[in-house]
Amino acid sequence: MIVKTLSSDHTIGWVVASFTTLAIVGLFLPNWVLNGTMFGLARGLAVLGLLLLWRTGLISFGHALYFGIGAYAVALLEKYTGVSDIFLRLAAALIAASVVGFILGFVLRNYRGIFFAMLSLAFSMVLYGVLIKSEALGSTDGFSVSQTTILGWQPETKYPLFLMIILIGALAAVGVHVYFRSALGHLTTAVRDNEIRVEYLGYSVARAIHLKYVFSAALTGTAGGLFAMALGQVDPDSMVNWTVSGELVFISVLSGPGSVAAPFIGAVAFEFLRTFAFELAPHAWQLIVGGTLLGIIFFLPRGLWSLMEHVLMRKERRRG
Amino acid sequence: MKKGMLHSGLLALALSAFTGASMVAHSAFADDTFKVAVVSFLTGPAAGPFGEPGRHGAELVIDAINEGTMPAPYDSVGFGGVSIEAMFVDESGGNAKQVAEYRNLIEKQGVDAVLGYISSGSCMAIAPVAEELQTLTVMSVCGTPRLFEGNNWQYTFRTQAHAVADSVAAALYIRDQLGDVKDYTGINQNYAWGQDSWKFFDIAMQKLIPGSSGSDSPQFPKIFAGQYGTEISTLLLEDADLVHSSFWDGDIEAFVLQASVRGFFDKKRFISVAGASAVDNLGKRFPEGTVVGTRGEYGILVREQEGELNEWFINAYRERYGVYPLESSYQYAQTVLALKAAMDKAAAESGDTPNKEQIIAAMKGLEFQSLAGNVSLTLGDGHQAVHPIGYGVTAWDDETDGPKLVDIRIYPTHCLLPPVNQMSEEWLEAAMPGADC
Amino acid sequence: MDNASSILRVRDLNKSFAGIVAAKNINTDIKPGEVVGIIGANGAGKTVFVNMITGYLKPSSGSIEFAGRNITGIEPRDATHIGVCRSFQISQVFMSMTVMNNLLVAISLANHDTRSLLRPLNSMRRVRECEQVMERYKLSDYRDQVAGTLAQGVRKLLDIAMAVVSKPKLLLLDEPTSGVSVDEKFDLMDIVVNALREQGTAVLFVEHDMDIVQRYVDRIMAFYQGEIICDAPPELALRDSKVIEYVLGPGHAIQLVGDRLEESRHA
Amino acid sequence: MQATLTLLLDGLVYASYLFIVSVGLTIVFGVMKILNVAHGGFYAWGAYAAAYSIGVAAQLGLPDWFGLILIGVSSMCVGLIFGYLIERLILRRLYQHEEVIILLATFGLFLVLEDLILLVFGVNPYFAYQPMVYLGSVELGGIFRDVYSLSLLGLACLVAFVCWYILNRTKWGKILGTVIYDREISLAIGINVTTVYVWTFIIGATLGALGGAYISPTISVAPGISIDVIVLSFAVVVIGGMGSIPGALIGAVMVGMLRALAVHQFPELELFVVFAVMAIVLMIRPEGLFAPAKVRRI
Repeated sequence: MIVKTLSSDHTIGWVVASFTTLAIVGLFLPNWVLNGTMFGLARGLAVLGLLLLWRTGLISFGHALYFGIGAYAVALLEKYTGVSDIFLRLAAALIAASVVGFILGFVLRNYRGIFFAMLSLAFSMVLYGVLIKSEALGSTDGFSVSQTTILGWQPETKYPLFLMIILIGALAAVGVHVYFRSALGHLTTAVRDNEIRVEYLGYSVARAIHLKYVFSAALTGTAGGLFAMALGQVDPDSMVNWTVSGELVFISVLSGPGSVAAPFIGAVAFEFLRTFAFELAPHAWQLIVGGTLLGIIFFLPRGLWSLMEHVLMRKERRRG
Repeated sequence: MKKGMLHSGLLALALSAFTGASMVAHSAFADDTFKVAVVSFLTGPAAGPFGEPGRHGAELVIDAINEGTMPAPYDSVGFGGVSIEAMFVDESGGNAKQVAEYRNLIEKQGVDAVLGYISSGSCMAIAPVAEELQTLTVMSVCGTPRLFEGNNWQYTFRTQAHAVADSVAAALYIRDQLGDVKDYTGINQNYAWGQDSWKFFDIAMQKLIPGSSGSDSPQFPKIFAGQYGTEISTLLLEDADLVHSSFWDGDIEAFVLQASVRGFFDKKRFISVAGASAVDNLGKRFPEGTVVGTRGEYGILVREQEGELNEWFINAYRERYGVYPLESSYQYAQTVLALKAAMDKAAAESGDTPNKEQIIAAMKGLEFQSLAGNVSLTLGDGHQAVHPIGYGVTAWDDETDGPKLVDIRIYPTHCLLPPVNQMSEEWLEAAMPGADC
Repeated sequence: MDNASSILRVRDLNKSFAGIVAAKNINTDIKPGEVVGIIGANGAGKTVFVNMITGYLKPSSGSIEFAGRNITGIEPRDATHIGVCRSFQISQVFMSMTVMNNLLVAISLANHDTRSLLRPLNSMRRVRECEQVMERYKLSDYRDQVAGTLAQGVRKLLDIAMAVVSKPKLLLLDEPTSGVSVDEKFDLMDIVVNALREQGTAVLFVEHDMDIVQRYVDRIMAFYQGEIICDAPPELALRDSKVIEYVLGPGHAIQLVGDRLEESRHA
Repeated sequence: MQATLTLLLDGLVYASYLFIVSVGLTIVFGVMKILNVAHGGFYAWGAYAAAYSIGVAAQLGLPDWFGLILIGVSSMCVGLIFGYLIERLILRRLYQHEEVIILLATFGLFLVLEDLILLVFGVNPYFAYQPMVYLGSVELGGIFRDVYSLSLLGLACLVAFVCWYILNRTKWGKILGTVIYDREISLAIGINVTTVYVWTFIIGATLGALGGAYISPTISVAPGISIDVIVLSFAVVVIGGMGSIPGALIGAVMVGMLRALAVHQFPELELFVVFAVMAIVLMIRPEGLFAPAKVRRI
């Protein structure tokens, strides 16, 4: 029954097929594109975490907290135990972020709107304050992260890591998609629309939000871990500062809430937009990025994905 | 499923749409140029005092060598027969961004070597990536000794002595020139450079001036914090007469401005190990009587020093940029000269345009003449430079209506740095055996 | 009244906000399947009473018993679990979702089974159940319309339909016809009351329109300043002097339409 | 005793600075319900405009005290120009959106303002020490204090008093009070809410710019100075209660004193305490310590 539903679902079909395509294309990509794509996809995974909350009407202005926890979990694991295995690294990132998300969830689940945004910001800045001033945690410099090994094997190229990232991205996308389709997932929208009704239908809004918050933290934490592995470096200003949270929110707005694939497309687009903007106009790339953000808010409130929807819809219509 | 495949194509296309265009745009470079990226702070608080002068220093010397207009021994045209095409890259934005940018430089822009880096944080972050990508990377300014201590990099070099040297030189200068110093404290930035600098200075003081004692609570504000009112108060409240600081970039300038209004420099003796740029940038606002050093024979320290290369550099620099070259101008120029020396040597040995391995082999253990003194790469298995370091006291020169350093003392290499194969901290703790200055 | 046969028992219920009394010594019993109207001027304490029963407000003192169990100060969602549901004065539906999805969410939550929540929302079983509800509440025509675009009357129906999919034993309707046009009012109430009587659900509803009240209820509770001033069948209640003075307004002529009442009871 | 006095003064000076920087933020939030990230951009622009004009004045040989006037003038110019343009061209079209979307739009504006600085003023730092040097220093509690920093205390008091006076003693204040209480009602009784919004935003922007302009003589004015300022002022405003001027005052004093205490006693806690207090206050009183009472509609 479940298999049947899954196979009849187009989105899952695309995700699986396009990630397979990407895996093949990845073999022929030059290194810098592979790197950019890895950074983009890892950030996309973090944005997928934000999307989960956004569907409930919550925008976290402090998700760099989990991105940073994931990244630092990988770096600290190596520093203090020497472990560089990809599975252990991922587990560390996932568990660390989930545990923190679970604890903070008890508080944050009671907040909405701007207060949710601000309290998330406060929590992430607490971590930032700790990292910046603590020599044992690398202070402003952070740490280098050595190349990732896979069950004791040290790959020659970045391709295995790339494969891992797209695999995890695909799994997360399918997982989140199935979740959105489930009754529980629809509760997400229901909670955003009307909390009172959800309570009167007999479901705890606080629990629904808490659950989602932990999932979101786990996804973003994993993303941070993958990002650190792809980059080979962690530091507070590029992982935990409020500007990073802002960037993640920016990518979610750029992508739009329409589909689980949108964050990945948006994030990869952002990665290359930034690379080129930075090359062409090193003193004006923030201007380009900020202007894009304003443009999206004004003209494409449902993000880049709405362009995609538009194309798809027209095609359907022509066919039908 | 057919439809699924179709859409997947669309999606993959969207994801790699950016690929095609950019791959066409960046094709291979001609054989007779050697592409070099020069990284320094082009924006942010460190751009004015360090990044821009550094960039100018590199630019000036690269152009002169490409044209063959430099004095001997660098008067041959080009680097081992090839000319260098330089691109200048911004160092600001944090370590993670630097690492990403570095990968871009190698894998996208196809540069052959990367020069520069000012912040110790950048250097520590870049070295492992340089190793991974097997790219010749020559550091110019950064000062943390950890770069080569405990690491065995093959592709990374540093044409510049590290923080141990200027800390020891500072302590030597204090012993020799300031006489009876008992207590001292410090204000340093809260990252590798600031923490190391204070630590080494503290140990060196203990060993060189027995009976002196460092503060229990030196200040470590965040880099680029900008406002130091509270920190200045705490320093003023401490009993110590001497204040050590490894502030550089905009922080030293802000600190000096804020502190001098509060009479800080009348009450305390201040020693700045990396703030020489501020002496020029602040002019009359920089207090006289401050002990200032440059990590090497650079900038204001050697402004009056004779020598063909030095005089050429000062004049050419002033002509082109309208100001005196600063410490970082010398440091970046020095890196370019090291590259020139290594590439010439490699070309002479191979009789042809040298390849990467040959250049690296030639640079290992290289000894070369810099603008105002000699440098040799002896530490870190031939990757880490050593050279003399000097300090002086600031004064105003009415003749030139500019700042100058007086009571200059330059200490020789063997007094400043551990011998090969000894870790800096061990050497310091062992009271610097072999340093007979 | 016989205690054993009443589904809701309210005893000495009081509520005050910062010194202002909103409910005072409320005592009442509701029998299974009974339809009771609550009337009163604005601010008389009707909604406060409803909110206390469904757990939105905690009473200052007194007790509420439902089916023999003390539910004083219960959480709204727990009230829902044991069979006390409500609709709202302003329709509380999921505005951005279709009618179908509104009901599907309500149905998927109705059986309080976590595992079923993980299945796709539009599973066959749920869709079938949903179609039946839409049939009963005459919502089938609006199946794929987004709730935010519905006419007030339809939205009200949806609101009520969502409240009853879990087959509650007691349903509280807070002004079911407010904001609904005059033409639609009776149709709406016909649909709702008929469906509920079929299920045997006891109904407690707040209403301003006396035509509606007298046509559908078995009993009227009239509120004034937080107190019940009259609790009687409609024929008596609407002639009560206190009710006329404090609720209907002096000089308000009431015409009882007995036959309509009969009609709805036997429908 | 000396140490305590120093700590107190350090804390108060920093608190004054924080208050001036964040009071504009809280006013804009109170009236317009906008949490304005671009406030940091106004701060940076104020600093640059002041530093630049003071530099020009010094080159022209104008006396040092003239810089103090330029600080006021340049922050007003920045506030007027950017405040007006941004409200008029951007924010006005967004009022129907959610708070968080407007927050994002101001984040976009912040990025744009940051780079405009680079394009207009270049990357090199500016120094505008003349006003600070002009005012000299004074000995307090055994150590020297620069009069300029102490004057921040006076400026903060002045700003606080003017805000209080306008809100409580003028017709303008009553109008503002009504708009803060309920936008719909104000429209209904004939208040020109559009004008109120424009002026509120201009005043908020001017105060942000004033913060930057006033601090510019003591720092090296360089790109990126506003990144830390904006979160610090968020912390101040959130602690005090968003939209409350007395709240901003209390928040600023709390953060200022805590930071001073940390720097003096536990330097490694400096940044941590500020945000920890922000988080704790939000957890205990989500609306902040002095939030204006809100009506809960059900």
